[in-house]
Amino acid sequence: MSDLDTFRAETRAWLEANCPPEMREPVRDDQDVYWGGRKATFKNDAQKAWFEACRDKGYTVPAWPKEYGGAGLSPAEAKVLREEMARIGARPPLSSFGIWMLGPALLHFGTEEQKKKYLNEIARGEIRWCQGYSEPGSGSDLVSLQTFGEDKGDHWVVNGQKIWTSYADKADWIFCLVRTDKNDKYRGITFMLFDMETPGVSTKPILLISGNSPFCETFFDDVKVPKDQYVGEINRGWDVAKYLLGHEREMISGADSSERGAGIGAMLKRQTGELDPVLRAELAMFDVDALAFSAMGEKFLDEVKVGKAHPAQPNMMKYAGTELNKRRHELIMAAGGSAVLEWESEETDGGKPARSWLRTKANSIEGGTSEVMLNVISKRILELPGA
Amino acid sequence: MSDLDTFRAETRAWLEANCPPEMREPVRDDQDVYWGGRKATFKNDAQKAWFEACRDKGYTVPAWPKEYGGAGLSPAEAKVLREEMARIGARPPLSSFGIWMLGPALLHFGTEEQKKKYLNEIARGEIRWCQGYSEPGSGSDLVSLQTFGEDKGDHWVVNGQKIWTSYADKADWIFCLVRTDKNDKYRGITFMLFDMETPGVSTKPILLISGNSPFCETFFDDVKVPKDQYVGEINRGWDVAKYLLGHEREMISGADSSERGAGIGAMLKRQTGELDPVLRAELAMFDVDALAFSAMGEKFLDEVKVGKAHPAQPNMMKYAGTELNKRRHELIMAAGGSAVLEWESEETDGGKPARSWLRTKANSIEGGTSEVMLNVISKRILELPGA
Amino acid sequence: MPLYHTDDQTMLSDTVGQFMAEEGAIAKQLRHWRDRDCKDGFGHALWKQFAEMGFTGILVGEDDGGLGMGHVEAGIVLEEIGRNLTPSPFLTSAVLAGTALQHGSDDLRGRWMPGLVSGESVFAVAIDEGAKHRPERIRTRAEKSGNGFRLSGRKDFVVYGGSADMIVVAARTSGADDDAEGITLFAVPKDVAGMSHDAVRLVDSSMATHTTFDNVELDGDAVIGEVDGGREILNKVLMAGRVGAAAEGVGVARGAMDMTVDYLKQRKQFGKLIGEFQALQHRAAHLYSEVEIARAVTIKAQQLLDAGSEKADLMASVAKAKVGKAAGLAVKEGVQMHGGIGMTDEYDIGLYMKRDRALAEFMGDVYYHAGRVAEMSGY
Amino acid sequence: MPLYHTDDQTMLSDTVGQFMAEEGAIAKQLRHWRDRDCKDGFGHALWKQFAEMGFTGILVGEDDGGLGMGHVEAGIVLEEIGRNLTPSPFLTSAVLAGTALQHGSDDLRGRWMPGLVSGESVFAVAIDEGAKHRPERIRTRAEKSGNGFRLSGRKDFVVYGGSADMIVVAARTSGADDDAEGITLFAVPKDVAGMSHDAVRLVDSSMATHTTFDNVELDGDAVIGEVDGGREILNKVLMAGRVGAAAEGVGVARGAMDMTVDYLKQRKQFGKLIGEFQALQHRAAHLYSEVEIARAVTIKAQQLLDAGSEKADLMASVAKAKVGKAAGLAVKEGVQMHGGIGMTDEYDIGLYMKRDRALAEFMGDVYYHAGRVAEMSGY
Repeated sequence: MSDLDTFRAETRAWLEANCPPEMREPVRDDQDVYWGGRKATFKNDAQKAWFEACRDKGYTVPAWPKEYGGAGLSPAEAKVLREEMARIGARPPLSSFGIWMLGPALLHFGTEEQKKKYLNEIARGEIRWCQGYSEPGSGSDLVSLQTFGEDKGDHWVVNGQKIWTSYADKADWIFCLVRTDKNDKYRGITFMLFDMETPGVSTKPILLISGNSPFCETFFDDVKVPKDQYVGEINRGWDVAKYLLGHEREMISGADSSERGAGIGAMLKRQTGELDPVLRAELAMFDVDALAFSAMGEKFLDEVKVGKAHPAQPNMMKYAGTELNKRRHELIMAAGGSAVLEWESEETDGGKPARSWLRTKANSIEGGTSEVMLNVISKRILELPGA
Repeated sequence: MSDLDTFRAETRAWLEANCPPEMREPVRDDQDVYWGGRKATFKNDAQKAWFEACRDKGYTVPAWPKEYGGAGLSPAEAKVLREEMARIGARPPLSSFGIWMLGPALLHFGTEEQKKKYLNEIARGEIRWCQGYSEPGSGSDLVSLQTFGEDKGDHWVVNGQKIWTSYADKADWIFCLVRTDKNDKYRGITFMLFDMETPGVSTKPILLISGNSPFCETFFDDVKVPKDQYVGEINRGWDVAKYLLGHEREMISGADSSERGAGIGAMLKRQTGELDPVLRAELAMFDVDALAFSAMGEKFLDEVKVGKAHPAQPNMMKYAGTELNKRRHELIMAAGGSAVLEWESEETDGGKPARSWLRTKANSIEGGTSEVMLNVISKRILELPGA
Repeated sequence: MPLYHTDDQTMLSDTVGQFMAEEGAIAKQLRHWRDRDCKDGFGHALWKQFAEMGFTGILVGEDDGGLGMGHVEAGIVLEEIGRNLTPSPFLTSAVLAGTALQHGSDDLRGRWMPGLVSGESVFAVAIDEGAKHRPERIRTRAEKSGNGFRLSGRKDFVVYGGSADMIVVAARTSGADDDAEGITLFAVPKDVAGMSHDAVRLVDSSMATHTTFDNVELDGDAVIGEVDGGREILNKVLMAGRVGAAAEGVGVARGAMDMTVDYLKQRKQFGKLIGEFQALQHRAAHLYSEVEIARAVTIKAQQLLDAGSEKADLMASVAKAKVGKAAGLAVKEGVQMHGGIGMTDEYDIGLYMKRDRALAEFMGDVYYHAGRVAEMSGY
Repeated sequence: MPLYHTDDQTMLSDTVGQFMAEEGAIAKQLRHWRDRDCKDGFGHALWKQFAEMGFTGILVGEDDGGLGMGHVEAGIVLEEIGRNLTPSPFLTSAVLAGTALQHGSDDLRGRWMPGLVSGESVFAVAIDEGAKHRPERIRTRAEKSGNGFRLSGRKDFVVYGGSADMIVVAARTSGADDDAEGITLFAVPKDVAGMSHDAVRLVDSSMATHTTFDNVELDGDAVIGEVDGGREILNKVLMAGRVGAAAEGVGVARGAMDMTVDYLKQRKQFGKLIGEFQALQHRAAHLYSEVEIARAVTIKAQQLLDAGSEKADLMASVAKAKVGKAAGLAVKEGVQMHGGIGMTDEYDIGLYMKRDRALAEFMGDVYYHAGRVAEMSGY
């Protein structure tokens, strides 16, 4: 038996012993997953037990080194763990932007001290993080951000406003892009970290056209940030941000390409009975695109695994996937007719189809607009000249 | 009886007496219409008789003043004549770029002497003109033209190359944009007129992807042009060109919007029997666009008549009409299947459907590309900033 | 008739435009009633103002106290309603039910028209059964009962049904579900026993009902036109509704487009106004072209309808389908070009998207009407 | 299996790519034979070179002298054929007829496979009847006659039928026109009495025939597989043909796209490279995305076919349809972005448009396959 086989057997036994049956049910909403943080509560005992077992084993962040709260698994072992968890339908023991975003940035850019402190806090679910990138005046043009940190010797005084800070109202700390040099657009941004309880920080949730959302506006009014709370170098925060953006797009583009790649004609026929013949044709044309995209998703992930994918390919995946998903929901609305127009009725579970449809409109905006994706494809893949 | 009623009655009688029955048959190809010029021959006696009757009456260019070879009709009278000719299906007695393009330019910019000479020659079908605008290096960016006329005191020496000069191989004279000042892009072009038999002028027909075409490449090799053969002012030929381009787009956009606005689903069903259900749906979606565009064409012409149309609206008509026409022919090819792929067979009349399909691809290029049309709409109608 | 507005129509358009921009503005009407969770989904006071302006009776004959104008004029009102997203029962009452009532007896018109003209009454129409518009199939049945009828069945997507003083109901008085003939239209007052509403708020904040008729007893004089002869009237109601919804859709499209083009001239990114980016310019120009075409065919359909042309039916479907495409494009491009801010409830562009969705569905969507165009064309 | 080429496949792709760019280049093959009005529409010498390179027998089993590779490898050859617009009977002979012959008896394979592998023989398939691909309906009939059959009917769009030494003909040996069963495939040699060709040149300069069978007498050993059992083989032939045509289409799309992107980097207008215009950049980037997706699903379909998966049929239709869309877009954008020069016969981009048109039609177009996807999905 190879080491990996042994590992698989052990993992299977460990999961059997430690993953409660309730934690093997599909995730239906946000609360079904533990997000950690100072204010966190467990939805039930099973969630607590599952989280604590994983935390103690280092399985909240299995591939991180042990000294930072992980299990130090090799890529092959991590894959086995993922497979075994998928096999029994185990829920993630802990979700957070700390795991997906700040963690990778710290692992790449952080000092030893930072890694020890922050990564352990993330891994143990003690601190919940949010991300402060976008500002009202800087959407696609992220680097034009205006939130300013004035240098006061041993600390900065930060003033400005962030937008689209997901769960800012629930987070303990923020990682945040702050301008620290007004004379250099790219080399004048610092990647700061600070406590959301610092005086001067306030948040306000954003109501979307689809209804309530995790997004907030976040305001900084003379917020004092100690001079040692940054990642990378001072004025070089853009390097960290770029690294994370690439990471994020790869995740977004890979994540649900399989869901996006499913045909919908058959489902809609079942749901709605008869299909109008012209709509049927539209669905058929959509399904061709959707099934083809699912193959693309598979190919992309296969290529990423072995480093064959063009580094800018995630932009293409994000563009095509999000545009497809918007079209999918347009067709779902068309097939559903007046029934799915309902906004607050029980029959539609509080307007779920309509709210999902509207929510998809953000797909091609958040995480880089379709226009930015097309710019990147034309520049980095097709190598077209000019801006 | 009003004057106009009298005029209608007289016109009807005159047409009855002078338009031979053969000249009331639909025009099937280029040769069915007389194009005039030094090398012209008549296809048959009826064509000759009809042309000469109209020429003598001033009806080759009915709205031009009598002293320039026209009949001096008022707009209302000209409309009556058009209506009466349409009623009996009378062919145009004479076609030429002189009538459509140079004529309007001369009427607007020409000297009295030029009008007398050139307009009469055009009206009488004595001189056939061609147009020298585009060059290989200046397509959409017409004003970047390089053909240069060197000032030699009493004449220019012209060198350069034109492309897309329709019927250059059959024309007697050319009206031509020539750079006469290399230091001023817009105010360094002169609208010249010269004889195609001048030494140094040569032409070469262009083979298109759809087959033979009226287009030529035209070369100027030390062509001497007398210093008095220009329209407007020296170095101000761009004003004349712009005037004519507007005129041309209005013509193109208005001309066959009714043909372009016809549905094709019913015709293709008759021609091909069964329709594939998905193709049927595509045809239905096309017919919606086509029938809607026919209303737009009607509205546009109605508005042009009373000066209500936005001056840049012809660009929108050209854009929408040509894109629609390309789609029309894609669908005709799809419905026709392998039968219409035939390129030289008798069954397809020498590949007519395929050649027409390919020919439509030029619709959105010639007379201003779709891209240029969209630029103009965004700038002049939507008033969007920048280039 | 030339395909542009006459001087009188242009004047009407200016008047309506100014009125609607002031009184029917988004903040004053749509957001106001929405944020108060108004169960009507519109303001009765505005409906009264519509009456004062003469809008309510715009299609009503002069003998019945209306202005006796045509669908071009009604379309002018609807385009401004669309542009301002003004919630009102104009389309259901003045256009749809009003068209049906025109075919009613003197008594019936005498009973209902004054309320419509004065803005006292609100009407609805109950045609759809099921989630998609398929008026070829009518299952709701009205059986003869004494001098009158007994009505049973269920209707869906009855817009403003819960607020209506009277609902025009298309029911089957003979024949099978899919028969063309055997349809009768009834003017059903709100207080009849056996009629019940399940009211729902729709995505655009308008209100609609699922309305159930459980042995509803109706007098014979509730019949609009002839018994079993309702299909022809229904077709006229449908044409009026389709052309009307198209006109409102044109307004939605133009409103969304104008707002978006304005935004392109204000928003800066990468040191430029985003309207300077050629990719957005071309998309905006294409959108302009689509909206212009949709507007042209809508006016064409209005004129044909007013002229009683037999081409009106075809062109009504072309207009509804084309507007469905163009307005759909306008709101999608609108939200996308606004970027993140366009996703927030605070900005109006999302409201255009919501209204477009409901309007696209009302009286048949683009697929339904494209299919009709094919059928009417013989393929 | 990962959805990218293995090292061996990448090597093959390099070899084929280099060979085709040299020997199969547009000037050397397509234009050469076209301008000479060649009645074959391709060069026999190149076909021999294909044999020397092993391409002709790429799908032929090793027992029959071939390489015994799969559809991924055949697709690699086809993609390079598409990219270079190389006219050859590879698709009809090696892929379509070759797939049919794999199901033939030892005798039949012994008779035809050596010629295919050596490049001595050219094959065609006769499936379509009428202008559109509808293989569900087969009207051509083969009646039992002595020990053999008597074949009568007409086939259309028989690509390279006039040059073929043998044509695989799908005929009905029992049942009604639309029956799934009752089909038999025959290997019909070129010299049989009663077979006549009406040869036509197609838009892409390839040759095809309308082929008429007038009481053609065939031996029993012309049957491929079982009598009445041809539908299953035909389906395999169709799958191979669809996936093969998709692969060639991917090559056409990539060839047209590369040529166009190059042009965007060279052509100047308004003082800029036209590739600097954002509207064109975005369209090019969108095109790239479509072509990448089309290529991915084509490789997926090839792998499923090689694995004998029951999903291969669905994915073959998805691939053919998706490639139809993407390649259609590539050639349209290609011609438009080239501007006037793209309309001239002198430039190659128009040749891509012509080839795409013929290929889109071959083995079913995007509409046919989208419809199949719907049917196979159960709607």
